[in-house]
Amino acid sequence: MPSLKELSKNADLFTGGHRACSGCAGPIVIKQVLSVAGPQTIASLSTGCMEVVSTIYPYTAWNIPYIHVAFETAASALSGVEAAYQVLRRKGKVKGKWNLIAFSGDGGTYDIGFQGLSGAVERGHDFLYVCYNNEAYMNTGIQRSSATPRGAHTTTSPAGTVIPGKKQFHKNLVEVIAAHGAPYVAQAIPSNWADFTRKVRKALDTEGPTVIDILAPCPLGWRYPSNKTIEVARLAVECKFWPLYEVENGKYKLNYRPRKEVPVEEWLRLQGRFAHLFTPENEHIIKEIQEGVDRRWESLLEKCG
Amino acid sequence: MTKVFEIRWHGRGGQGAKTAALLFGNAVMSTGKYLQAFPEYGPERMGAPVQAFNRLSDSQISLHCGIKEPDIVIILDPTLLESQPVTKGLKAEGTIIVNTLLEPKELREKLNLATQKIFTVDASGISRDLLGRELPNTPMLGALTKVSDIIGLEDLVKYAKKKLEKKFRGKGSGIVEGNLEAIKKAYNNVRGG
Amino acid sequence: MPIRALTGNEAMAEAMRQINPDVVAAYPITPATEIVQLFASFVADGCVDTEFVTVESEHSAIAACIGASGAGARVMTSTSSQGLALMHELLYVAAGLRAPIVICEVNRTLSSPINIHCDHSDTMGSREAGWIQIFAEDAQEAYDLTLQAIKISEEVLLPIMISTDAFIISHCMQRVDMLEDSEVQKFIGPYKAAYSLFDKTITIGPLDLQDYYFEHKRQEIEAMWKTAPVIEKVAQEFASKFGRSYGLFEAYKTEDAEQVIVACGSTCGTTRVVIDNLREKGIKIGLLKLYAMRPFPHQKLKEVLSKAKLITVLDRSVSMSTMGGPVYIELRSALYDAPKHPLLVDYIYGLGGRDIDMDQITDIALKGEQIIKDNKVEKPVQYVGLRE
Amino acid sequence: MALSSWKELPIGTIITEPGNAREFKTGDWRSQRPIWDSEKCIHCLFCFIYCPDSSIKVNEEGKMTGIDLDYCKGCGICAEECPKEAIHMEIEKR
Repeated sequence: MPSLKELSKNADLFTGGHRACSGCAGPIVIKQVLSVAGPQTIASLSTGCMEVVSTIYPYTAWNIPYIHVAFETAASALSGVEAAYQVLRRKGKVKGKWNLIAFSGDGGTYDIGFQGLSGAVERGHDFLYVCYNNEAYMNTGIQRSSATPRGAHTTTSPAGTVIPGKKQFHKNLVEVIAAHGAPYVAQAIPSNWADFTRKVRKALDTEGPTVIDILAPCPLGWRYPSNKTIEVARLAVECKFWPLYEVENGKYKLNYRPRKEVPVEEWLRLQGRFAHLFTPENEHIIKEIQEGVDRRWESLLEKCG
Repeated sequence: MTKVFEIRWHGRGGQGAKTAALLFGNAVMSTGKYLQAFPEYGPERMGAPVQAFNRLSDSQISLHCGIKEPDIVIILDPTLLESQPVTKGLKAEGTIIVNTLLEPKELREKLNLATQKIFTVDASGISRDLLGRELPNTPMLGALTKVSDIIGLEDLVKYAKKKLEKKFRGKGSGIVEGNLEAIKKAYNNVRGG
Repeated sequence: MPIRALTGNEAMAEAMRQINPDVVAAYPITPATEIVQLFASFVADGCVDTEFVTVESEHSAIAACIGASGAGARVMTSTSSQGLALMHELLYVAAGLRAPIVICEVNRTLSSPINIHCDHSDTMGSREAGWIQIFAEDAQEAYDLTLQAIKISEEVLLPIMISTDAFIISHCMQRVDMLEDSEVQKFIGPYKAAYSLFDKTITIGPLDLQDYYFEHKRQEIEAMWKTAPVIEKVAQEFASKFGRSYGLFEAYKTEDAEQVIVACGSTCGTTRVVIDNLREKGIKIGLLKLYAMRPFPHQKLKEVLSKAKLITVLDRSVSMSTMGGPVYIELRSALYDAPKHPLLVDYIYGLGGRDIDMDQITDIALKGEQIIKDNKVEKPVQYVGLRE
Repeated sequence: MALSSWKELPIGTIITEPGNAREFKTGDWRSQRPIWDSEKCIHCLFCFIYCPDSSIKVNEEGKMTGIDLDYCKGCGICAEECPKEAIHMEIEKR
């Protein structure tokens, strides 16, 4: 595992001067990835928060080659880059080893870009796909996605008087991608940089498509103070809502086991998007969320053996 | 053959009407002429009545519309005589060639044709004898060659040999020879006028 | 030079093989499927060096093409109809990023109702996406124009689509005079990308707001302005080397024509035969075959067409403006400031693959003679081959 | 950056100066300012790895040397995550 001192050497690959919200986890994710990947890296972004804030013409926060095509194309466009890489390397027109990394939000990953990602993983392109998952379409103003958790208020799953926030549990991306037979899939959290950077290293060292889904708290959409980003992230792991695990060639491994029992309620309480659940008529939803979290945790433990 | 010569093939999906049209067109082109060969396209599958077409000429062909008044109609499957309007648009001085056991005279009555030339050949029988399977499309090429005067038998056989050898590469020379024999036999056995 | 009997699809696939692009990302669709299949077999047999990406949709096909182009590769794909429609969003992206991608397109109508046959709705529907659009009449032209497309596109840095008519050309086998592989390579030359992710640390595809978007769009418009002479230049080079003439359009017997029929694609061939027949009867009629729909060669068309008394347009698609078909509308606009205004009439024909034959075209031409006599167009937009 | 004519811009909307977002100072978004106490700092670099705005200055020896206020948006994550309370936030006085 590289030390933070080593990681700090690549600090300028994603520069300041980008226009993400104060306290946004997205740039933290990008920085942690690039600190491991280094300068011989090409980034493919889908339309979304990180694309919008980092490349407002004529400025770019990227100190590595970068391409953005459209919302649903982080993986498909990178498939093309990878194909070009293979053929141009064969022809001696491209030298050295390059890391190819897609960055996309949960909208571009779980939803609109899902087909492109599925296709790219099935074809076996050699790249790393990082989903900075802020659990809603934050770029367009906090609309629900299939990554939005049960009970959360978003502008398209509002906490109304009849329907109290999102009805469905969130999709489990890691399971879906693992089912493709991808050689390496993992779930990560920016608060555990050591675990995340190790996963990035492992993914980059793995031949073929690798996917890391990293929870990226959003102060605006989750409604918590901007200084709490890392704390909110940490608690998502502690309460087992967001377990840290990896699936390597079909083999599951739990990377972190919380030391004490933390009810999911504690994590929900930190975030304004769940505030409406803390009323007598909606308390049952918190219970259901806890049951859902427990169920998924038990199932994960079983898979991890 | 100075004008554009038009042929319509009738068969059932899987009988090789399209393959025959392509092969015939190619063989004609190998003698320095121009061709078009195209199938009729629809959602039809194996067994459905299908059509394929040829346009042939000494000079470049720029017509791209469908063929409505063919010079020659070729029927690969006699059962189509009842179910399909096989003589539709056939020119008054045109020719029809049918894979059948019927005599040309019987066929003239059956199809109610007055002026057209009618030829018959037992292509199914020939292919069963020589290929052990019912593949009427290659013998019909022989009949067409005899009747149409577009290409000589030697040129046709020469091209067909080249094409079939490529197609059946590694499957022994028997099948190629069988096909070529079928072409020649149909050439010699086609009757009518 | 090798002479082959090829369908339109085979001719395009052969052109792709000889071009030997770095990357092809494609998804099969009727009636362009064979192009993809044949190319796959070239890859499987080691006839090309291409990295072939078997994407899961046309949207991903064009996305991968854009990615590969951004990474410095020479890129081609093929599609038709719904496939082109699915690409629609990214056609604009490719043009805006100035990615010289070539699409071998087969003109098929768009759903609904679903239909696999020819008309020009798909290609015409993409006419404002910033792509150069060239219509081929037959397999020979599809082959020749695909080779020219590479040069045109790479010089002006705009993507290009070469199209043939579904089934009528895509599946019609005809004689095609091919070039030797080495001649093709010599003609197209080696590829040098204008920019590449592997060459320099660049950002491709940033957010471009009110302060710059307009300027970048203006650059794209300028590139399209510069395309017409490049199409002609490449055509001249092709003609001088290989003897077959192309360009923005072909003017056939238009010099003294009182009536000029304007069309694109396979119908031009049938129309040419009709014109020969009518000329024998002393009727002064000509054909203008439009190769380039984008850029629309309005300046040159004005010169050639304003001498005629009547322009008869055959449109194989419609514009929902209710003003006729796209070729007619644009031509009418092009002639607005011409020194002399010919009469104009539009015939919408062949939607969903309905055949148009010599009799129908002859009828249109003879009606045109009457229009010239009356010096009056009663109904400017009409339908041919439609049950009223 | 002066606004250029369309004739002068690189084609295809390409940005050819990597990392030039540095020219765009986001420091004036800040309503709170982090104050770093070098005495308390143990150079664990947690502030560095958690800073969203590349505002933690680290030298070649891997030592924290201060905060780049040109870009710091004042989110306060550094102060929150510092294990030694070596950073605290103060209301920005302008």
